[in-house]
Amino acid sequence: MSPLHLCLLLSTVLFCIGLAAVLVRTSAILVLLGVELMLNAANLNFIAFWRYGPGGDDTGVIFVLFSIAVAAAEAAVGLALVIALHRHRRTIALKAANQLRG
Amino acid sequence: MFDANPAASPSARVRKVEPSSFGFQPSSVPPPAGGGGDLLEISLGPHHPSTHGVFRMNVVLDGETVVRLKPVFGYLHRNHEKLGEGTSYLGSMPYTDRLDYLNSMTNNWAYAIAVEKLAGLTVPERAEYVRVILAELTRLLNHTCLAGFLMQDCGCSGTPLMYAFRERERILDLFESLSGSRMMCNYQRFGGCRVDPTPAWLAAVAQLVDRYGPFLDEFEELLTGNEIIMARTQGVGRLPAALAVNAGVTGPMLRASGVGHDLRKVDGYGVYPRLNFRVPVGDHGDVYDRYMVRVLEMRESISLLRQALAALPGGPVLDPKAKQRGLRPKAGEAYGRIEGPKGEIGFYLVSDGTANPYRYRVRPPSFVNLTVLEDLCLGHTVADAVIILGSIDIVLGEVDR
Amino acid sequence: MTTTSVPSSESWLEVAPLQARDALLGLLPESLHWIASSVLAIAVLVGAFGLMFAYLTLAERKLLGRIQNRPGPNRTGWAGLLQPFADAVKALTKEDIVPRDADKVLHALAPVSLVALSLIGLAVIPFGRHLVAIELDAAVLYFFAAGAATELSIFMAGWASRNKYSLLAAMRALAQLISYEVPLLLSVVPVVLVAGTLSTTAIVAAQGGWAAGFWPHWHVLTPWGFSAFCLFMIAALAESNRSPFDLPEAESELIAGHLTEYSGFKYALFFMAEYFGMAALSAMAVTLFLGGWQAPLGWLEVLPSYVWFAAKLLALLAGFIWIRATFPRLRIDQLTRLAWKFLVPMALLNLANAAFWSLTAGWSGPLQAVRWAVSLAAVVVPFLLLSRSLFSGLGPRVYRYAPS
Amino acid sequence: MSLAFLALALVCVVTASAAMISRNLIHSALLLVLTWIGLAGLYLWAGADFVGFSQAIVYVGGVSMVVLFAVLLTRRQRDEPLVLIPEAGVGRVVAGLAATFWVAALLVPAMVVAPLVQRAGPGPTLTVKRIGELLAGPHLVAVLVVGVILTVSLIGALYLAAPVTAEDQPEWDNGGTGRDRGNQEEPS
Repeated sequence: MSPLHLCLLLSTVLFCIGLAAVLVRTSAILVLLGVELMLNAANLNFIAFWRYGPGGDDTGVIFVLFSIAVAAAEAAVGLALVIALHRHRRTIALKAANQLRG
Repeated sequence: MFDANPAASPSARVRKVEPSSFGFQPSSVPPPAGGGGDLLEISLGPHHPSTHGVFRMNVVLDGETVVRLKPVFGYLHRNHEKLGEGTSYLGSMPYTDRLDYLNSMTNNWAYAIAVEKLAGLTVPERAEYVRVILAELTRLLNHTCLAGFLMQDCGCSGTPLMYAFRERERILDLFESLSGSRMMCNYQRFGGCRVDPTPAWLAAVAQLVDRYGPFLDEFEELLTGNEIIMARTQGVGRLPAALAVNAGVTGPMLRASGVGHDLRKVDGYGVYPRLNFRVPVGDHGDVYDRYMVRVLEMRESISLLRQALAALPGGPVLDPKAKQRGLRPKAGEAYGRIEGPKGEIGFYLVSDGTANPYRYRVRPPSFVNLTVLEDLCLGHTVADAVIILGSIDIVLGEVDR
Repeated sequence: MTTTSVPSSESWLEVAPLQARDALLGLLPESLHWIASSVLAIAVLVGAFGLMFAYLTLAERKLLGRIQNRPGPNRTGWAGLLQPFADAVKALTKEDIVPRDADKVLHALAPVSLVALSLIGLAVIPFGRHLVAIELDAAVLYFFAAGAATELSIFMAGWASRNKYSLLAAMRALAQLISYEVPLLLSVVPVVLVAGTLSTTAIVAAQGGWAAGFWPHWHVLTPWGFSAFCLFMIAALAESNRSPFDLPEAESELIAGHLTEYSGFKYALFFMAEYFGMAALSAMAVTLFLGGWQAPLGWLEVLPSYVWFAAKLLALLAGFIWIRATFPRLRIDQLTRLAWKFLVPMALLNLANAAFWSLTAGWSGPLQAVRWAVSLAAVVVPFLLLSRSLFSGLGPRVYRYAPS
Repeated sequence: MSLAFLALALVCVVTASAAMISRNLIHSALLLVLTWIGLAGLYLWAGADFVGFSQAIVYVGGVSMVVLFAVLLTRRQRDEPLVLIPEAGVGRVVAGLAATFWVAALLVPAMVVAPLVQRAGPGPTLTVKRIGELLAGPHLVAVLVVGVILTVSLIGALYLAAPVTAEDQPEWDNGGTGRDRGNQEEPS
């Protein structure tokens, strides 16, 4: 297998691990972490195509930089949500977040 | 058969005290309404580095904020008051050294005053002046140490403490050369003092007094204007005047809260009415005020020492007629108190005409001042609790007795 | 180390380390040179900084002692010079206590990872004209990426100990890192902006030469550079958990915070990491602001460049120790307030200031004076305003005396 | 294709799976930090130094801290021995794993057999200067937009996490100095 295929395979595996966490786990924080992992897997694809792709363009790297910045913001907002959830429901189990009313 | 009520049966009346909690169970404390159960209970002490001895604070924290605080003490309890009832009047004098072991001279004096009142003894003029000199030296010693310890609690890595201890050693050297012991002086006697200070000793005191002002200037230059110290201490641990008075707080702590109560002025014991000094008073009652009031008191003490040294008359230091051993005062009671460095230190004695007091009781300023600890700490962070405790100025020998 | 050819025009002291390296490498076959060169660089760095750590502990105790009117350690060896080794033997032979309920893996991992992470930043510091372990295009970024995980180790130590004091320390360490990483990085950005590069060697090279023959082009000697240097050093104090920001290990509040449950060699490792971190951040400050290995005056270049670097580094470390001896500790809310309400705005304004400075690089003559005045005002005015708001309500007080 | 890649990939996969399986949230977060470090290593291996270091700074230095902080702030009892996650129900586990397996069954074969145009030879080099030029040139608008998004999201996070309502106010914070003691008369 070529390195590009290996990279893509790795990112697929990471993506699936993240997806499984999002679907299976009950803790809001872990679900957020799973989402982060899926984002990371996508970033890895960008880098892999930048490295092994036909070439000539550096947009992939720039995109990853943006993605990292946005992921950081997403983590901040997501965890703020988790803390708000905990404050109102005394738990971070996602089951508790089933009402719109605070 | 006699007790229908099982709760009153002997086995139920002997309640088992859990030594670990001393009846205090923070986990049973209902959590604050909005904060939820996120409380952390920690035990500061008894061998915590900043409890100034074997003192323990059970603190319940919400984040870093103190929500409950329970002082636990008694680790140093030595049965002082009961021992006083089994000992002759003179025999208790060395025990009083061990109360507030920083200030044995003032403890001695307060006890001597109580016995002198009980037995109706008079004190020679020279002894009164010597007592003032020693009491003011003790005040310098105590306040200097306190400032050092307080700054150590604020997180200074030892520098102010070492400066303070350098000066403390000079005063302790003076005490040692006069009484033979650095800290446990056992110097006062009923009706005067044990040894007459020599001119050389008095000259050494004058020298120390002359260099104490510059030392204080240096110390204040290092600390008083420091922004971090101000940020750490201003507005922290406010003690309202009303609470201070109601709780019986005395000494610099009371004066920092704005009440100008000083026994040296109120009672006018010794020769203080003849000396000229002022009583500094704080307006905010916070840790900074307590620190500054003590610094200003030290400056007044320097002036008092100068006046006392200048006015020191000749003559004996001990009433030769005063009986020391086998003193049997007439039946009666007496309460002798002075303004110690930490506050009102008093001794209450009841005599039944025998060689031992019938009742011997100490009014310890450290202990009484400590009772407001929780009120001062609530709502502040755990770091503040440590410096609030430091600013109260306790000595566990006196708290536990 | 990069195998650049040794220039012949320099003094033998300047090139002595390179020649020693080449002589050592000559003993090995050509195919092993790249790995031997790396190993040699690592060995030299660890050896030099290990020895520096040993004597820094002694220097700190001696200096603290002098400031506090006491001699400091003076019993082991001549004037206490063997004290660090006695301490090492003591730490090694002490029992290693792990609490029963501790998270054993994290408890053991924390000190090791802390030491490793605080060391790897040193790889990109140019210690001399030719002495840099790795030449990286993004060296500054690498340095902060390496340092980013140190407080994570402190968190691990505090949390794994399963001790309430340690847990509080772990929380404090996190809050401190989140607050101070921002001004630390922001205070570096102006340098990157003006120098136009992230490479440490290029940043040092940009600070070479003298204006008017005596005023070095060091960044610290410009208004924005001085401001950035001060901000960097304050944030560095906080990052390395040194007084007055030693909140995670506040010994008068949390006993020793995250170190409470550590003993013996693991404790020594924490100690080591503190000094390594302090040295790494100081070395970065020297590189970014104090001209790196550049000599302050032209005729002083007779001394080799690494001597100048060491001198500046030691001066900064002495400053760290002096500050520790003088200042009390901040409270956690004051710590974060200082970061967010003072350091971050100052750093952001300073960034604009640096942009102005680099845009006006062409001004000369009287315009140069205007440039200096504007830049200076852009530092002083916000400083006065922000520090005033920071200390609002605080200040010296006047005391009254009770009427008698 | 090198040993370094395999080692890093192994680190990433093992730590990521362990993180997602672990019942201890702190362990999860710390293991995921290792995954992030491994990914940063992969970026370095691919020659994207700048991205690798950015990944390390942002994830290891920033996101991990926020995650740990959130974990510590959302424990039920501050001195709880472990930060445990409640077990998910069997139905949820089965359904989740089945869905994941389905996605994996779609993706993995596609990734393996996809005919991809590849560049032979050494990878591209990208200097920091070039990245700077790209960000300040063609992607300037995107940089500005991301800046606005970051600011807005941080303000939003602050708003969400800050206690604003009265019921969030802790009980002790009533502006007073604690309990009263006796009658609060002014001393004469």
